[in-house]
Amino acid sequence: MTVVHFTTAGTFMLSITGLALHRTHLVSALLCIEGMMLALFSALAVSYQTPIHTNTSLQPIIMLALAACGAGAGLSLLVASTRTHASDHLHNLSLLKC
Amino acid sequence: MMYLIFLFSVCFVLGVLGVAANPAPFFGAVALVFGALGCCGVLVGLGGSYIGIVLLLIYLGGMLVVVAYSVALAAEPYPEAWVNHSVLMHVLGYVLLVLLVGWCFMELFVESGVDAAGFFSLRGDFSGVVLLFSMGGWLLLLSGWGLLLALFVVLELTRGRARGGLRVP
Amino acid sequence: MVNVIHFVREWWPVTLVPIGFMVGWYFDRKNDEKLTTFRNKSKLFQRELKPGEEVTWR
Amino acid sequence: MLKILLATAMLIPTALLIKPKHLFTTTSAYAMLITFLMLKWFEQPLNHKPHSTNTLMMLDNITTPLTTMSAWILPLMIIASQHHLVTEPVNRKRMFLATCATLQTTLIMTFTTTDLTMFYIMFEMTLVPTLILITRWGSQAERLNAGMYFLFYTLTGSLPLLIAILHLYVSNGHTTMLLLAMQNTLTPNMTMIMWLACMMAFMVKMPLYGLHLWLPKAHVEAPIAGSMILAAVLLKLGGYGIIRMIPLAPQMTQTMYFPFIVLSLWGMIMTSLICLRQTDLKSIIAYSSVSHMGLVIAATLINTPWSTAGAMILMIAHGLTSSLLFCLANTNYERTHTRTLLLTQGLLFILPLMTMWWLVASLMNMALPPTINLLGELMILSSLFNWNTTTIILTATTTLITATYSLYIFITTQRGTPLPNKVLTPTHTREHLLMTLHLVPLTLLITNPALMF
Amino acid sequence: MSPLIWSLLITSLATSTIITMSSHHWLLAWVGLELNTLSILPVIIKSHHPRATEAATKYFLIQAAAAALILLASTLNAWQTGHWSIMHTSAHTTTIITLAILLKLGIAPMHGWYPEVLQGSTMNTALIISTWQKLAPLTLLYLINNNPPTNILLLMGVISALAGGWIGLNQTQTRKIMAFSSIAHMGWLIITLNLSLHLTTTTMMIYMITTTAMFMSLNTTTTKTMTDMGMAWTQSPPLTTMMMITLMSLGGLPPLTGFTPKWLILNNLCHMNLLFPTIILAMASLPSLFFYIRLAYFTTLTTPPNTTNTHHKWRFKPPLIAGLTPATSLAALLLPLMPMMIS
Amino acid sequence: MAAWRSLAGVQRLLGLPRRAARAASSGGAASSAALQVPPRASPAALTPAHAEEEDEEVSVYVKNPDWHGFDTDPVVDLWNMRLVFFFGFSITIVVGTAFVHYLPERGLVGWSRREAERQIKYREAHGLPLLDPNYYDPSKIVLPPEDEE
Repeated sequence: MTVVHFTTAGTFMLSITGLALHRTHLVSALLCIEGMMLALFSALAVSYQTPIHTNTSLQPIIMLALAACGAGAGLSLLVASTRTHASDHLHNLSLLKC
Repeated sequence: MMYLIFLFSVCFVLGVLGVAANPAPFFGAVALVFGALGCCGVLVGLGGSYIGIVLLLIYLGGMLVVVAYSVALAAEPYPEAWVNHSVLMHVLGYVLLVLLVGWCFMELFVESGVDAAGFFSLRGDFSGVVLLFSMGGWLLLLSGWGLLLALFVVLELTRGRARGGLRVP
Repeated sequence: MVNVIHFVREWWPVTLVPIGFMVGWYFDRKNDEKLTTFRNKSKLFQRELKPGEEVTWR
Repeated sequence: MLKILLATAMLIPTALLIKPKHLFTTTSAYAMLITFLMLKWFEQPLNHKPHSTNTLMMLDNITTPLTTMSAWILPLMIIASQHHLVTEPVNRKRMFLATCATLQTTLIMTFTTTDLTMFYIMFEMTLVPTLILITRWGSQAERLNAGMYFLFYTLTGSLPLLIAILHLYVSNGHTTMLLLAMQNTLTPNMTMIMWLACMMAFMVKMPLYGLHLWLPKAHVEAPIAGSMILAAVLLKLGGYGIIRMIPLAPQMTQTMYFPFIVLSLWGMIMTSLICLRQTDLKSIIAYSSVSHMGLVIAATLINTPWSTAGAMILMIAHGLTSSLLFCLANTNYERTHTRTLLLTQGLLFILPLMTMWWLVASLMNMALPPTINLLGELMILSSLFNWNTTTIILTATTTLITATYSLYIFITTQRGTPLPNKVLTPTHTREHLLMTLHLVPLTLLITNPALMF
Repeated sequence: MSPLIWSLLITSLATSTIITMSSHHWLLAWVGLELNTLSILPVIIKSHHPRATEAATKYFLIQAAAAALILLASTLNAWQTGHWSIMHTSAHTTTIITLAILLKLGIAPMHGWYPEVLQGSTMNTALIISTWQKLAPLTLLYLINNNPPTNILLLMGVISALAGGWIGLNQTQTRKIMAFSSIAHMGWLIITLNLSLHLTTTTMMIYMITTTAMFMSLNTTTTKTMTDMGMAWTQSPPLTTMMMITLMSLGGLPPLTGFTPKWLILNNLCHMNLLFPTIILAMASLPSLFFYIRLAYFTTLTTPPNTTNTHHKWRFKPPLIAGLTPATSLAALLLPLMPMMIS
Repeated sequence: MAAWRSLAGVQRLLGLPRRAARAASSGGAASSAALQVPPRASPAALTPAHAEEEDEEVSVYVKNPDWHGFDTDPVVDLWNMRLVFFFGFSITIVVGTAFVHYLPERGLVGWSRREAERQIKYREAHGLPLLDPNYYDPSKIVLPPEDEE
């Protein structure tokens, strides 16, 4: 466990806890997911910096591409739900509660 | 250099912590950019300057524009910053959590040194894109497919001629 | 001719139960034959085979 | 074996495909013919106990009478339901007959199978058509509740049975009843829990007193066909199951049966007393079923030759008698549209011939001397007496109360003054035929009770 | 939605699952999962109704978080073991990945999103979510099965079977009922991961068959609530009869198809001498059966002239889906073919 | 008295004379007694309440005084009754009882008696004990060796 490992895993855990615990804005949730992606990116990017893993060096690029896709989809969902629910507050998303 | 990397790591963690503490989205976006900067710094410090700049470009240049636009959609009259009461509690809690976990693993840090990877780093970060274009043809296709799909998905999701509309809360 | 067709169309479901009975009979017969094939395997009920008689379960 | 089974199964497409004009005629005639063919099963070549076996099924002295009785109940169900199905569209009639035929097929398979797993599957499979009968063709809104009770009591009781059967399968590699009864290696390993798991399904089905709450509801809410088959055959599944399961664990039974026998004997008195203060005709008959079944439970649990024979006789006798009583109650119900005893007084003056059937049925139910009901009760009573002398107090009291409530049914329905605002239609040939077809086997069996065990 | 985009999405939906299934590299599996999520989103949100938007948002958040968790765990695994192969994961990472996959599948303690998403989407989309979308995560569970966290799987399976039954009891919307039924079935399913993978395949196939039959019937009769169910017979009486039988099959009443997985799973659990989970699982099937039977009451058992409490409503003639007949008959009559399925 | 009045209303609805209706309500005699059906009473005599109330069940008798309770169609009704009687009584009960009664050796009663007498004679003649726990002679049973499959 090096500092870098601690940093990446810790940031991921912080983000996912933030996603799980605090739910006011949908944007905040999406930002938390972005934070998770950021942590994953740094984890992937760090892991290929050692000489044993050079052939995995294209992973962070692919991940970043897909994370961008996900982020785009999330933000468009934000727009869509802002349209239908008039704000992006997560507690507005309660039409389907049991 | 090691201290710089450590400093950047702290910056990274603090940035994400700022996001996770869930302030107003405006500040959250700022914190995310802060974290991305930190992450970029770490990567550069470890020798991956190319990948770091890609990250920074994408997050700062590409995504932040979109995020800022979307955040503007959801802007509040009285945004909560980190100094606000509720958010501050979360910030403190998370800081305590990080410190606690860090303290628990402190011995590990000491044992394995500050950073094992940095000394042996090669400038391998160019090879990622090169590999993607030269050998990972299928992966390139897959990522391209994914991006195209994401385009259509975004178009489909934000469709809606007359339904709803942008309203101020 | 028309009467026959009409008769058949009206009454054919009546034959279903006898058909079921016949099919059941056939299967019962088959099953009995299968089970009695192995009777000579039993030490209690077996009999001496006649000269040149094959065992039944082969 | 398959002859009868496939013929019965073919009743389902027959009922679905035949012209509406011939619907009831054909199905009831074929059902009777199948019963006739089934009488062949009473012949035991070479006196082999499980005879006419195939790889999955067998017949023996316990199976044959019960199966024949259930086959005989099917045409009677059809005849009994003809009146209340008159107003239904043809497709519903077809569905009704198909459901009854399905039930009959599964019942035959349940009674004749040798494999415990298949027995379980078929035991559960009888639930679905019965549930459909109760909830689809019952008349009150409470029938849905009754169906739930019926289904969930039985399922909750029988899921442990499934696990026990699977456990037996795991430890033995097979679940054939005859082989399991021979393998004594199993019995010391059987724990109390296993015994309970094996027996509880049948205790619920019988029903044992305390687990009987589903039964009056189901009987009261079911249509006449459902009541008939429930009382006549489905309760006997419980007795059959106990008789089959006991050889798997004879030693454990000797220590475990006390609470159950006590409960069943006490339950006989309790349910008989409940009968005396019911206001609902079908409910009385249902509770009387519980009472009689208590006797059967006690007899099957002590498991002596006499008691088992007595249980078999009583099951057959009670099957036909209670079915007859339900039919009689239904004839009243179809005329007066009420089951309340107070509102159906004085039928003697309106339907005099029915009074005769009521009298005979009540006498059968209270076990008048020459009937097989008496024979079964006597055999059970004497074997119980042999088991423990003090049981005579309980059983004799029950016999007394049984006689009382049988007469109570008879008197409240037949005597008294008829309520003035009732307009009753005369009885039909169909109804008399129905009663006769119940009574003739009952009387004929007096001459040859050895058929039943 | 333009048919071109629609076909693109559906193709992507199919291919992404296949990518996940056929990959042996964690990143590729993650890419497949992510593409899968992306391509189902417009399908869910197609009507742009507020409920659809909400369902899509919830689905996206959960799936993205779970996929990211899977990727994190695999990265940790790569740090520990030095390779990215799916087949070889260490114990801790397997646990994290399993939990993430269970979140994706909607197993009980993490099931909250599942009924809501199903409720917000159309009937066909709900069918896709509850059948096809389960395949990719399940394949990952298959692949990491050399070192499964047995206790977690068993515990969550039992909890899921219990919770699916109990919470489903007070639902009135058919899609939510189907969601809870799906949760309960998933509980049975992941228990089999400890026992044998063939059994898992059988269970999954039968689950898919019965669920497909049920959703197709519900779709044909446009039955959204239990009250609608009461009037479904006006459209096609045989269909409602088949629905009743399908419901009983879902509940696992013996002669029908749904009994097969129950029987085999209980048998396997007995083999493992896990008597306690066996009993709990067997009993957990009862509450689910209760609401199936209640639905079955509404289908055919209370049709007029019996007492009903439903209102007539105007409907068009139902388009009969071609797959409906085989699906319902398979959902009813597969039990005798069981020896062929498990061998 | 109200009862009689309502009953009389139904009789008018039935189209039966008073005596015939009473006979009809007493069961089997109904069919013969109700044969002489007079033409239906004029509808004016009916109270509408009664007409709605008991319409369905009663009208069968109006159409078919010979009703056996099986079906509303007279032909089907008759044939249903005949077939059910034939299969129920003639086949199942009569032939079935005869069949069961003449079942050969049910329970092997006769055989066991004959066998017992024969055994006793044989044993007395040979001076053997009358009861022997072994039915077969144990030495005559050759069991297969253990290792055979």
